[in-house]
Amino acid sequence: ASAQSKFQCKEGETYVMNVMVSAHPYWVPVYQGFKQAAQAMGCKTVFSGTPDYDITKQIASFEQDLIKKPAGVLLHPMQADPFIEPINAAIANGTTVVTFAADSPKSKRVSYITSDNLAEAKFAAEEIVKQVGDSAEYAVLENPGQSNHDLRVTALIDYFAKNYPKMKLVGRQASNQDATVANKAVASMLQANPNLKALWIPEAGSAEGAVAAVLEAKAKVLIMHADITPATLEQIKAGNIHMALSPNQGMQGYLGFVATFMAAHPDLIDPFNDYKTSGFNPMAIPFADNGFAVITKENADSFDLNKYMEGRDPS
Amino acid sequence: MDHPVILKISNLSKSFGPVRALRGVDLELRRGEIHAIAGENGAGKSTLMKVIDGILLPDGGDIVIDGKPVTIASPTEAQKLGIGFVHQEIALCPDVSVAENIFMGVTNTSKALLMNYADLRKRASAILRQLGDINASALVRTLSISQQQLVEIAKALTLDCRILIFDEPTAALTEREAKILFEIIHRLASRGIAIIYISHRMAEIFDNCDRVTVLRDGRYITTHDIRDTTPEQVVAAMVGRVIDKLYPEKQRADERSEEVILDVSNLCEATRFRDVSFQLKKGEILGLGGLIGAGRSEIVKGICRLEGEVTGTVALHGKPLSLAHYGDSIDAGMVYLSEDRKGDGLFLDMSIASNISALAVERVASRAGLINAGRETRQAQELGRRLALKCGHVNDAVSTLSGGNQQKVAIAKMLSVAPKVIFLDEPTRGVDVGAKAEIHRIVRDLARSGVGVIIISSELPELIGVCDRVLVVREGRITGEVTGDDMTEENIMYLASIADERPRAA
Amino acid sequence: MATTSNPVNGEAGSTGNALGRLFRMRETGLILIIAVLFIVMSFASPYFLTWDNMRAMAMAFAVEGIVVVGMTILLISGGIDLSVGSVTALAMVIAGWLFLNGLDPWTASLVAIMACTAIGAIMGFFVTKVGLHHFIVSLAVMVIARGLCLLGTGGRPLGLYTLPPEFKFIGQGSIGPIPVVIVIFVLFVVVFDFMLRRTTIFRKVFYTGSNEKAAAYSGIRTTKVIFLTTTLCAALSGVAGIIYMARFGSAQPTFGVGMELNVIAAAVIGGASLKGGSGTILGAILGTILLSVVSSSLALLDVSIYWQDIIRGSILLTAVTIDHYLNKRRG
Amino acid sequence: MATTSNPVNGEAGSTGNALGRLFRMRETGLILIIAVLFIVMSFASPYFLTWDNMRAMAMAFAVEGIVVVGMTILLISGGIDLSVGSVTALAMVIAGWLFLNGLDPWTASLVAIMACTAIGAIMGFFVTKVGLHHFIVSLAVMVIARGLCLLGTGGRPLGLYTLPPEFKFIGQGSIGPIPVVIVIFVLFVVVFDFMLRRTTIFRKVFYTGSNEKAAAYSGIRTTKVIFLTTTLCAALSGVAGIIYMARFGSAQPTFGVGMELNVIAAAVIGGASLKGGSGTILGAILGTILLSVVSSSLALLDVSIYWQDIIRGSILLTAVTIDHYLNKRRG
Ligand SMILES: Nc1ncnc2c1ncn2[C@@H]1O[C@H](COP(=O)(O)OP(=O)(O)OP(=O)(O)O)[C@@H](O)[C@H]1O
Ligand SMILES: Nc1ncnc2c1ncn2[C@@H]1O[C@H](COP(=O)(O)OP(=O)(O)OP(=O)(O)O)[C@@H](O)[C@H]1O
Ligand SMILES: [Mg+2]
Ligand SMILES: [Mg+2]
Repeated sequence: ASAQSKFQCKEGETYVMNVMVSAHPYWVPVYQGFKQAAQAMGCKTVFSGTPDYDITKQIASFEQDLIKKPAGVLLHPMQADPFIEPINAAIANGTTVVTFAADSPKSKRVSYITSDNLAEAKFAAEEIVKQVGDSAEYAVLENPGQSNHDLRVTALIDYFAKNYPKMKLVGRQASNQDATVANKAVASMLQANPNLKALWIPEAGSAEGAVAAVLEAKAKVLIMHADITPATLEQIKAGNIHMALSPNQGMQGYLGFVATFMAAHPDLIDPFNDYKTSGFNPMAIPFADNGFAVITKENADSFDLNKYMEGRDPS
Repeated sequence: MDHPVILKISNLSKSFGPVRALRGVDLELRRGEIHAIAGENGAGKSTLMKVIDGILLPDGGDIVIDGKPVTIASPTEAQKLGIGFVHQEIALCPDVSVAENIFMGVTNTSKALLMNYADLRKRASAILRQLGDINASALVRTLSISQQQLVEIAKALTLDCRILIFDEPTAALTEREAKILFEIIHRLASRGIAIIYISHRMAEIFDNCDRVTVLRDGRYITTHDIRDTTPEQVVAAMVGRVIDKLYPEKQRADERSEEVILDVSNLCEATRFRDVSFQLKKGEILGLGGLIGAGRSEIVKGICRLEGEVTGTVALHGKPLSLAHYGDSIDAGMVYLSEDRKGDGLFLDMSIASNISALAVERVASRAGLINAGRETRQAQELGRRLALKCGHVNDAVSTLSGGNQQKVAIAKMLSVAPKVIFLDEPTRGVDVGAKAEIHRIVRDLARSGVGVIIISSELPELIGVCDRVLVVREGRITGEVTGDDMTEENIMYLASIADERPRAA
Repeated sequence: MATTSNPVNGEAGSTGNALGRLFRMRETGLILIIAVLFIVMSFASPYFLTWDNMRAMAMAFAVEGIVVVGMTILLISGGIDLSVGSVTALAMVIAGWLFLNGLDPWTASLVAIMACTAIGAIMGFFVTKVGLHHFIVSLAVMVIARGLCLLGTGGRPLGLYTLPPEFKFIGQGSIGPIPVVIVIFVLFVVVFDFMLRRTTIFRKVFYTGSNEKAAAYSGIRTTKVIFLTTTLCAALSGVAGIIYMARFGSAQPTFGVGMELNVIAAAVIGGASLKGGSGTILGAILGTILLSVVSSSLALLDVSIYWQDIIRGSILLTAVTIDHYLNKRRG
Repeated sequence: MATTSNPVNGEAGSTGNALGRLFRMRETGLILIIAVLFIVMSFASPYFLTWDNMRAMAMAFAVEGIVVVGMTILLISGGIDLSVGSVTALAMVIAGWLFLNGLDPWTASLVAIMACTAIGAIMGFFVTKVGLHHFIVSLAVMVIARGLCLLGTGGRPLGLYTLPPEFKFIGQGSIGPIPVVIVIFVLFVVVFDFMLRRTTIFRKVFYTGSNEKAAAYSGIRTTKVIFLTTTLCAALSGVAGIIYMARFGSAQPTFGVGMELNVIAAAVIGGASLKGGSGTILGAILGTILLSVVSSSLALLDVSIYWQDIIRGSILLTAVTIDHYLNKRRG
């Protein structure tokens, strides 16, 4: 064993990635990154979670993962506080937990990997000003209750209020990631605000409906959104959507795996601190930013998820 | 000798929108009497009873019980006042056992926290034993309509009441059950309970009741001691004219034909009947008699493929039929009038007109399949007139009609298709004397015009009065046949109930 | 002398003039409520009564309206279908997948609609032959169809930007000033409303839903009727899916989640009974319009999203209460 | 004659012995199906029949089970409630908000449950006094309650980490090896199952649901019964919300979206009729267990998520079909 790298799994050492709404395409490239890192290190992976938007079910699936005693779990906790006890129990029983894209800060999870929603919002705000000037009307869609989406929206509004006070927020509608709802909401917004210049949408599903509404109304509105789907990608190529900001999902998964592996192998480090007496995990990374990509007409071809997944195993 | 008055109603009125169901009705009920209420369909009898039971609130008038004026706002209050009610329309909970149905009212007012099922079943069985053969644990859903009627009666008998209302309780019963019921009623009356008895069967009224009150068009007409009046007088008071002939003339000898319309042979069904064979001749009206549950309805439904897996042959006008479904039977010209008009005869929430056309909507439609509303309305009006249907407008819902008028709608539906053979299962259930005579006349006309008519009736006088020949069914088999002067109640009852199946000596 | 009460007469109904008849119609209450809403809104927002806004509002309910047609007919026959959202999505996914794999979009759409029809037939089979309840069968199918959507796409929306313009025309084109989607919608509504009111076949749907046993005792093959209405509803969901696909230029496996409640609500507001036997297409469409106009208006007025649901629910409750009183007779 | 008596409705055919009675019970089919599922699963996964897995599975349905109890009673009385998910969330939000504003958690919870009860009473009012249908009233309330949740929290979950341990004990503690949540759940089930089978008050619920008119003729105040079952269902949703809050240590405004379908499905699988008049708590809970065990099993077996829905739906359909044949008589 001495010849082998210590960054290797033992026979059967398994890592789980647990998410909610598990069929959502967002997880697909994340899990690819997770798997790529795992394969490089000879580890087994499992994709788990619940297909539903239901915290009870996610906790049940998380607890069922633990029964199989995996080395670690990379977890996207649907809500922060409900996961405190389950995460702490997991760690007490020898399964380490790292969170990604959503956190449970009061739990003992070892690390948290995410993209910086504030940075995304700031970038989007600057880009909007660059395109439509600093005294235009803009509107947002949102999904109340989903923290990362909330953050992307509120941060942008706050940023404008502080730095570009002449930017005027004229519409704020909930679309709940539903293309039809977004379509209806934007259609009405456009009627009420003929001078609307820009639209910021915190995810891609709503953007699909929004762009259809803008085209149907033959309006000239700058659309920016976060995340990416094949449909919005094509709208970017066609110039109907100006730009999308997509978290580096691959890095999120890759980094997530590495952080989980490290957290499961704290013996690999002997740092200069009090971990031995205080008992915390010396491999902890309080916060790691996986960065985001800016998708425009020019680079759109590299963001086709269907093309990317050709020949890859989704599970 | 007159007993004290227990209930006195004066000048009572009640309207349903434009329909004035009761207009100034008076009624006086004495302790221990059996008081009949007579009146045509839609005269307001059931409405009056519903007012007494607190189901409907009157628009005006006074109700006095034991000398004290009262307002009865709900069935619960009626119960508290000692009023029990056997409804014309069977109202039972199908998903609940017979025993629980019987004691529903008792359970409702009971102070006990827990149900005592064993006790309920025991007490229910005791009551049911008087009435007939019904399992107290069975779900009501599994009972036949006549059994359900008995459960309704049993239900009223459990109440500790001083006034007991029977709204056409015998409409779904055979003579035998009716006789048992009357024994019970007399017993109750002798204990001082006042009984209100509604029926369209004059014989019952005159055999059992003490007084009779007649209503017509929501108005009070008269009250008589039974001893001082005759059925003819009562009927005349009801309809405002004299009905001379209750039954139409029977088939004359010269009308007899050997032409067979319907030939049924060796019809069998797994559990309900076997070896049923008979012929229906042109021009005759054939009756099927028997006790409750004998299987008459089943046989007839089997013939036109409404229920069950039947074997055997059915030939219409000499041509054997191969029917897969009741729809085929209708197409072939055989139609069945159900004994359960509410359950499987009518679409209560739909209009009278669309009920009448339901058997063959195509008849009121263009060749392209488009319904012609005018034709549908006209058809309903014509048939309604023929049957003396009393209704507001043929586009009103059937649920707004009185019981007897609903029955007329069901019959109109049968007539709408101009059938070749018509099976009438309890055709005049709940129909008033005048309309009944009218229906009998129509049936006879149908037979004369070559339509095959088979009537099932639990009312023996009707069977005898209308039919030319009666087949008696017992336990799923035809046990005998009576014609001509042999058609007596005694003979039919004998065939319907004898233990052994010796053929009757002619 | 025999009877002083109204004789049987049919003339009374047809004596009234057209206006009188309108007032007796079940749908009048809803029309009034929607009219009031329109008047209020046109004072509240200068943009409300513009052609563009009307068009946008109509576009918002047109495609779902086709599903509402199918659901209303199914409800009248006594059934219900929770799977409409999933089946709509499945139609998109099947057609999209076939198109991306080289089939021409028209054939692909036809196959997709046929597949949805087959799903409806399977549901019909379980309801009529096996004897299960519509609710539970369509719930299972809702889950299965959603699973098929995920399986067919790997959970990822299919981008169908390359759909030919003739095909996109269905969802995005206009005939004169009127969007094709709305033309199709109106066509479906008019045809089915007429058929439901006038044809013998659809009359049997009412009989079956009103009293299944009595319908059987009238020689109607009720199981066949229910089988057909179940199938029709799924087929119309399929049609809606194809139109959505043409409109959005993509196939979304998660499309239409929760659509069933909206669609059923529209039909019920419009007078359809969950017990079967009553309902009209016109009423159901008015229900759809009511729900949609309320949502659009809240968005147009930019009401805070935290208040929108509260206001929307309250208006819904108020509207059905008022409508109920206007139709008091039908208790 | 005609003794196909079914002891569903309390009136247990106590003539037979205990075993015979078990075989005639409505629930036997479901028990058998669940047993088969357990056997298959314990071969398929070594982890299935472990204490930890049983505990995790039970925790997944226990609290929802309390809502199922309320829904079943409401269904028996002939009603339905689509708002249970929103009302559950609202209970969390109200109690959480009051707690964060200084009220002690017990009082806060009581107020929240009372608020939910009041919402139930309002629904009951609209149904019994105004005469609207349960479906549409509860749909409107579902939307309004969700709106109130958003308004009360600004759309963000309330962190209630500071809830005192005695309170959290309800949701997170154990009595011996058994979680308190499960103890509470079993208590509710046993008590309500007994009451529904045996008490005179709850028998009136069956009578009302089976034939409202017949019940009214027997002097039962059916509107009162329906009012009470409507209120009870909302109150139990409130109780569930409080337990969830104690369990999760947070109040989530978006909690319970779509819960209604799950809950109704469980009751229907367990034999409750959407037409009213029949159903048992035991059956409904078995329905919940069935749905939950299937979901949990798929997760445990690491079945591909793209297949999970398909398998889940198919098992559901198969299970109800088998159960139906085992109970053939009830058509
Ligand atoms: N709910 C109702 N709505 C409208 N009209 C009604 C309603 N109930 C009864 N009526 C009308 O009131 C009148 C009296 O009806 P009722 O049922 O009292 O007659 P009845 O004397 O009992 O007749 P039958 O012998 O046929 O039972 C009829 O014209 C009937 O159509
Ligand atoms: N739905 C059913 N399920 C089980 N048994 C039934 C059902 N319907 C009828 N039966 C039984 O079939 C037998 C014959 O029924 P039915 O009552 O129709 O006979 P009938 O001769 O027409 O008598 P009735 O005078 O009651 O019409 C009875 O034993 C009855 O209990
Ligand atoms: Mg009457
Ligand atoms: Mg019979």
